[in-house]
Amino acid sequence: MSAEADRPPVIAPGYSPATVTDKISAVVLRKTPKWWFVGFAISFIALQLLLISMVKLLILGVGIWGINIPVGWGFAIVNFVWWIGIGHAGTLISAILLLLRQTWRTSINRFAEAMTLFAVAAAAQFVLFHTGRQWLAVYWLFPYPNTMGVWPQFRSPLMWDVFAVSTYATISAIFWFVGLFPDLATLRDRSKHWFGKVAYGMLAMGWRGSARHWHNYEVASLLLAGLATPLVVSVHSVVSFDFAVGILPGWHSTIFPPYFVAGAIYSGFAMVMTLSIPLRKVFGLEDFITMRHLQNMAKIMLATGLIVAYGYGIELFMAWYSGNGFETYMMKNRIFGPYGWIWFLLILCNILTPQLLWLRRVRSSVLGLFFISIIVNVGMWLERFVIIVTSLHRDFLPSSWDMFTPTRWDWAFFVGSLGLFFSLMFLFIRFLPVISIFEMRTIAKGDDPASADTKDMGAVP
Amino acid sequence: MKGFLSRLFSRTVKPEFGTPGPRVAGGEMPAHLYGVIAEFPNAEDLLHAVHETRKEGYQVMEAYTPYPIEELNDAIGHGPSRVPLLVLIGGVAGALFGFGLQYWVCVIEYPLNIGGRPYNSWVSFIPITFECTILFAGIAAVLGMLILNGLPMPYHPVFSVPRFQLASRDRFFLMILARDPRFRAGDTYRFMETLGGSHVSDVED
Amino acid sequence: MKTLDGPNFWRSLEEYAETPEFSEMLGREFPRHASEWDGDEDGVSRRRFLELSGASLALAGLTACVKQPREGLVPYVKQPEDVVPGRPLFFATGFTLSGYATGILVESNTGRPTKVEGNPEHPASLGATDVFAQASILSIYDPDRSQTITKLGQIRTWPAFAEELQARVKTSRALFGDGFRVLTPTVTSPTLAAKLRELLGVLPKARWHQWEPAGRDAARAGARLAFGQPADVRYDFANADVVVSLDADPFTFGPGSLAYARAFARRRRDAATGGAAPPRYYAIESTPSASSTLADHRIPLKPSELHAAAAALLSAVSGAAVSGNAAPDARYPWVAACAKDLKAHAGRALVIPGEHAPAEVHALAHLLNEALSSFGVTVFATDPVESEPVDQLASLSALVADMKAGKVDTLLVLGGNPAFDAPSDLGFVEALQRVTFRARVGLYDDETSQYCQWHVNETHELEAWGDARAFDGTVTILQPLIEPLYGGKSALEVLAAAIGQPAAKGLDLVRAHWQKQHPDGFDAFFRKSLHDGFVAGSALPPKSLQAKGTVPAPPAVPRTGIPGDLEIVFRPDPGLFDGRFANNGWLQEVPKPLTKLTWDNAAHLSAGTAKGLGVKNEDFVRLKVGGATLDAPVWILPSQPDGVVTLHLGHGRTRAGRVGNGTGVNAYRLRAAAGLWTAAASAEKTAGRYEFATSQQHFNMEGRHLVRTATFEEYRRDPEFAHRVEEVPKISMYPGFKYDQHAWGLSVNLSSCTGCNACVVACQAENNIPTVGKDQVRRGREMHWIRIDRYYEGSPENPAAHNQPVMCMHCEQAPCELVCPVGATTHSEEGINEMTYNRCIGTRYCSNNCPYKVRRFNFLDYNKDKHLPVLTLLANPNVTVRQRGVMEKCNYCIQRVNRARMDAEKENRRVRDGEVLTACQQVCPTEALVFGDLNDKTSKVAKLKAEQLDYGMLVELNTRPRTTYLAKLTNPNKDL
Amino acid sequence: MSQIFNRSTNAIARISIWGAVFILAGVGWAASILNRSAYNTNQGVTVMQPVPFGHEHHVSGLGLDCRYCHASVEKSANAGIPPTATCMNCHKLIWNESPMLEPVRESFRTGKPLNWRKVYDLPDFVYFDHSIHVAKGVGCVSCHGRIDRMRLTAQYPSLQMEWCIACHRNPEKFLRPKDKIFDLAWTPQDQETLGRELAKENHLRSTIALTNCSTCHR
Repeated sequence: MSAEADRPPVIAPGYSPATVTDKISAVVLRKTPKWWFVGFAISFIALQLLLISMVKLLILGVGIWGINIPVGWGFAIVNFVWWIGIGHAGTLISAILLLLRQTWRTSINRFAEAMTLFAVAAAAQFVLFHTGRQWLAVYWLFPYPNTMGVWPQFRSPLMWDVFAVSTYATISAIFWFVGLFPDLATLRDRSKHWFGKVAYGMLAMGWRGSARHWHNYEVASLLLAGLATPLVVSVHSVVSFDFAVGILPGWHSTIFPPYFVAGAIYSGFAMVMTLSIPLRKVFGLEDFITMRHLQNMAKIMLATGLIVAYGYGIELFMAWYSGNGFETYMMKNRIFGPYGWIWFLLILCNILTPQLLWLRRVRSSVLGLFFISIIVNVGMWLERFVIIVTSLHRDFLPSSWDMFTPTRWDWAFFVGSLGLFFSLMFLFIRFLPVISIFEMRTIAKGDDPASADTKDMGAVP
Repeated sequence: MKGFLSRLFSRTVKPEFGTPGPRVAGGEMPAHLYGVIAEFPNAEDLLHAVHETRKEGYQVMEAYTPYPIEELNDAIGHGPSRVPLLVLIGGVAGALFGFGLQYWVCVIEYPLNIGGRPYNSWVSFIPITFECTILFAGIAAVLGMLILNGLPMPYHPVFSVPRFQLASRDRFFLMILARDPRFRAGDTYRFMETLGGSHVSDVED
Repeated sequence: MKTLDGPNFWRSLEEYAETPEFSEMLGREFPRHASEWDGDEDGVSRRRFLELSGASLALAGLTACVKQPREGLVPYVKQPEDVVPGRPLFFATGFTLSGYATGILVESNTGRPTKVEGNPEHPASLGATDVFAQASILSIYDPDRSQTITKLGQIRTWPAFAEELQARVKTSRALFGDGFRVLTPTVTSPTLAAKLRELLGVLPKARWHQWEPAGRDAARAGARLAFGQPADVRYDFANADVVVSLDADPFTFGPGSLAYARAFARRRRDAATGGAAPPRYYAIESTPSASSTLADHRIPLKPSELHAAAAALLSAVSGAAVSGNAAPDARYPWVAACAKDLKAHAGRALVIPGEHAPAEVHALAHLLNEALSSFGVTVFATDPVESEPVDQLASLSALVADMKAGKVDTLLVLGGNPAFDAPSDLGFVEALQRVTFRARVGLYDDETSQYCQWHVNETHELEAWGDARAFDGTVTILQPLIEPLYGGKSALEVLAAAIGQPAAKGLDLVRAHWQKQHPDGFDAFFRKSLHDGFVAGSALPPKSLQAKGTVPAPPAVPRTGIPGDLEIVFRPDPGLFDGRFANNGWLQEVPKPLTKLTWDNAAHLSAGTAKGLGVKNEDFVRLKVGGATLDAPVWILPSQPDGVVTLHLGHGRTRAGRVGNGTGVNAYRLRAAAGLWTAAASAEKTAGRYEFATSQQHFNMEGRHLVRTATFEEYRRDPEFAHRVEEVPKISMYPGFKYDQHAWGLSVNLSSCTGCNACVVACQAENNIPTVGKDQVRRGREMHWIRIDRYYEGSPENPAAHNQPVMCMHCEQAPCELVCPVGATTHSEEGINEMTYNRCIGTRYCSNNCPYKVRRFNFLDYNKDKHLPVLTLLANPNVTVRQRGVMEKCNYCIQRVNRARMDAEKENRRVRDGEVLTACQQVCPTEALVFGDLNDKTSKVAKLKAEQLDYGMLVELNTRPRTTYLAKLTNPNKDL
Repeated sequence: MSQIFNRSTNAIARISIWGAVFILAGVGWAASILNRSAYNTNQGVTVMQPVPFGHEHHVSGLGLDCRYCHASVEKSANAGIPPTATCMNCHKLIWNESPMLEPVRESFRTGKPLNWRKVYDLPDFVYFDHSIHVAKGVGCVSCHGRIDRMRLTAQYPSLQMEWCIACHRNPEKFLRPKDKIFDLAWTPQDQETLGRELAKENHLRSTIALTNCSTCHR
């Protein structure tokens, strides 16, 4: 308990269900602040860039990107994997931490889940747009009885992707919406404006918080959490199969599923950190998203970061141990080849920098955490670039080796997907409670500050 | 099906499924009375009140709380939730659908030699089977929760109670429904006042 | 693959040692930037983009639902008996290059010529063709061909021209034709020659000049020197045990090359299967030739040393005192061994002088052959094949001189393009302008036409009647495949007009000529000749000539006097030849042998020379020859002799057309009369960098066992050598499929492949493969279904080179098929890896997962040009034209397989061996590719795959490829 | 707190949710119907031709053999549209005044071909070969229906891939003796056994082979 004592609380003292409720719902119900418009405008412009790029792509074809033979996949797939990975933190926090009864999750799970949804959206559009004939891919990728009498090819990891990603999107959406029910009811009851009442009222579907409501609700969310946990693991495993099932040196590796999942959680938490730090500032939610949360997340990042490091290590080891000439060359090329500098950058961002998190001083510096989280995001993007591009650009036959050079349209799509993500994010923080109100009530229950911290605050796994 | 339709178009608001059906209520009870409600400051008082009420022999009641309280469901005498059953059914259906689809397509409907792999490459079929299982089960969970909770139900008599909006803030409510066989308009009202709750009021239907 | 300690293969000096240059080169590739937004290389400018952007989204959605308009259906009015709609017809005709004919069969689909095949009966083809013949089909439909007769740019009619021409003839008749000149390229056509002589009969004082930029003056002069009379020689490699080439490129250049390559390759094949002793080939050359990739010894020499070396060889062989000293020349240590070898095989030896080697070297070669008593066995002398064998340089110089002197008032230029390719110091263009009446007959309104008042658009060879001789004199009668697309007249018809028969049709002229030769039974004769594709028995009989005379003095080698000067070597471009094919996209994009450059020529230097000049790949050098200078980008070429710079002719056209204008640099600017093929030059580094588009970026084989080689000795000692390098997994998790019907497979013989690219272009023609342009090649998006990988082995100064054709391997456990989400690529029950274009959504996953990287993707709409109606005519109706966003690859010419199978099934029999020829196999001069049914144990391919030389590439990946290779065997001289 | 919604909204809410499900299902169903409708496939749609040629009259009426006009049906992928000359063989003599046939006579005079409109218009990436189908014992009627009863020619099947592979999967349902190929009226007693025998004797390829992509697509 002594260790417990000097840890910051998950919620600042002096909060009761009433005050919690008012404070969080106020965020939504008060009139829109100036900075929101600025932020939204910027994201929205980036979103327009995405739309323009899509139009250009549909007119001319994927040739506007830097891809070629042998590098058939470039930024599009890099971004796809990156976004999907980021999504994972949301489900993880809301599902796994729920099962582990980590109460500190309550103040971050809501927007983490939202983040998941929007990240999956940003990722999903790449799945469609990276294909050569999007207008056919959009329906040929789904199995339905058609006049051609032909079906998808279920042995392809890309097909698994389609199922995994769409399942993931659906379940996350459901999970998120279910989580919102009671809060929508709260907003319905709080909002002064008739429109607010009606809008939130409809979404709340007449939630009353009766004993039976709560009971079924709890059971359902617990089951959903139970389902989402293996799902979240499976999704990035399937994404990793896109590579692991391939025969390319640098792709064909059994370590991929675990190390992709770890990487996903790693980047996911980094993104949650990146988002929550400014969020708590501008909304003055430091009392709810406390240093405790940031530190716990930092510890998770450190843990998953080490797993990722282990993954890199194993790759290196296997390249040497297998004695397979192709593997060995691939590794040599990855480190000392023309893209070597990216690999070193990756190690710097993903392995070295996060080691700072061992230091309590760094862990308790908001600014420090913020920058590290951003560096990790960059690092994880680089990791996908290294895996995809450097493996492809020099494979078995030297005669077909070539370089990949991104074009401005590659960048446009990347920036655009950021725009899509943040536009949705801004809409979300404006119109929905960024923190789960009813769950906050449970930990703010009892008026005396002491009781706020009495419940098991859970040690970080 | 008929039951479903009647529910669909019923003018009068029934409580959630699973609660005992209407009984022959006392004649002197006004038809438009839905129940009597009382407000409590915290969970402990509410729980105590529920126990009292049950002792008194009331069965058809509802408690409203700002956050879930585990003990409450048993205290109030609702059975265990049927959501898990639905989820199981959904999951099994999903698994069968997922594998069935792939097997049918690859072995029966249009067998093709794909990279020398056998038609029934069941190993490759596992991921999609798994995803389908999760998908169906998840959807079952949510729909089940909604249906069992009788949602959507934007209109409910209890919403007319002025202070009820506090139920989503920090106040706790207990309502005895008029359908309860023990329900007697006047008596029940008075009984409620004895429970230590405040703001006891009739709930008009 | 356990160990990778294979021979040290590499493909360019940058990587030989991973020098800073190399990393720098890769660094260069990095900032490469696309410019779709501005610039038009993807066909959409900023404005157009904005126009389209609105519609596009809707479009994307609707593509699937748009109802196609109902197609029309147009029958004949009176159907020719031999035409069966839906079945192609084949017509025998000829393809001529600098006068000499190759017999070809042209496939015609309902009147559209769509594909050229070799004529198996024809001595110069034997069923094969070269790149140029393959690509000629594209030139017919070239929308840039001149389409009308013009005078000073104004459109005129044929009668108008005919009248004016006849008027010229009438007036000059008064002067017995004085001042009336005709300029033609090399002529072997009997009919055309007869017509010219007829004209000269009418105008006694008129003169007929000839100019062929890649002409054979040296050969003619050499023959005169050796035999004292004009003669041509042809070779028989079937009898040659030792071959020494003196700067020759016998297998990929010159009129007889196809036949020579076939014979040589057969000898090697037989030797490999335990037949006669393998032939040995010494390539002594001033610049690496494609043929030398087959050489057992490559000996780089400066062109100026060629004579001395040849002389030394002669003295070593015959003991004759050469230029004073009989002692073996210390500069050429290899001579002794080589001579010993030659003498040992006297009577079975062969010495070939290069077409571009000086006359004296030709003479020496003849003397050597005489000394080795090769005549009548491996070498045959005949009368000249050309109708009028003249020294063309002299002929052209005379013409220019007369034009300068104002002695010429009428000049008829029949074909050729002298304004572009005449020696730069003659001043042809200036002289030309002093002629009063200048008429040009040509396919294109090109550099020459621009200086002539009259331009008459010429018919393409496949549109006109004519005749020509092959390298052995065999006459082929050329028949048209199609009515002239753009009207036009043949040179023959123009000449006829000149002598008063403006209405004469090519057919009548040709018939008339041959009627004279074969008065009796003419119709039968003519029909047979047309049907066979050649006039039976028209080959020139060998003459017994004595090569005598003393060893000629070495030719004077002019020196610049500048210390450290270079010798420059000119060669016809492997793609554009002398520039005539500049507007042919296929030939522009086909990667040149050895260098793999596309769309460009370069100044080729040896590593040493480059270092001396301080230049790297893609730097510019300023070359000076006499007064002329030219800035050319550098490409370093292994086994290029030090101090020699090689330039390919034919690039740098200014009026070639939309495709050919401004590619590469114009080497003719440096080419003076004194130095047609070699000259002294000086070079210095100049500012600027150039960007080449090579079809292969990285050139180092990294010690992987992709090409496997051994000498015949090693092979005899260890026949299994090709299988000692990797472990082939014998087991599989899966039962696998039985292929009990047909099992198609392909065998590629690395001992025979010269890398001549004929297969690449043949495949392009057969399978409607688009060209993508230089920019797209630079981005690594070339579309060829076959590529010819080239690797070097050994020392960087003078390595051995290997060619390896790579196309889809049709793996039985194909990695590509497994990963396609929509099943667009699947396996047929005959084991063909099918690519179903209309199902493909373009994820490119299959390509990523293909270890051989043989798949090609339509990144953009590369078939835009197919929207030009004229180019739609070119398309093979049996192959789908691929849409943007679709993957494609070699499919073993499935259209041919299906056709053959159906024909067989209609007759209730199995497909016979050799009934299906893939396009690449059919065109291959050296029979390096053999396709067939592996289940038919008697088939050629089955036998080849049973050999110990047969190995599969990357089989350790357990892909079980259907395309396998026969390891390369060489036969080096132990004494060297 | 007061009611936000009227009592009736409960019903509305439920109806709209369940309604949505049914509407989605309905849309999907409608789409599949539309996709297979004549509007999309032109099945049974009569195409107006420059000359109102009637198969009924020429085949049933005059008893012309299919091959008289479609001469290359046994030799080539294309059955062959008759050249104008073929029409004129008869129509020089009969109906040689009929204004209906003026386009034919004009074509014959001017040498300008008749411009018929395609009735069976397969996509360009489908490579159908008449000769092999005829050789294997697939009768005209299987794809062209009772064309001898069509006044004006219409497309008999849907020509959608599902229709093609239906036959490629079990051809024996459609095979007929060589001499009955062009006999549109003929119907077999026992297609089952007959089909199996013919399949054997005509060396039909396996179902797998017949449903390989490259059988029709290249």
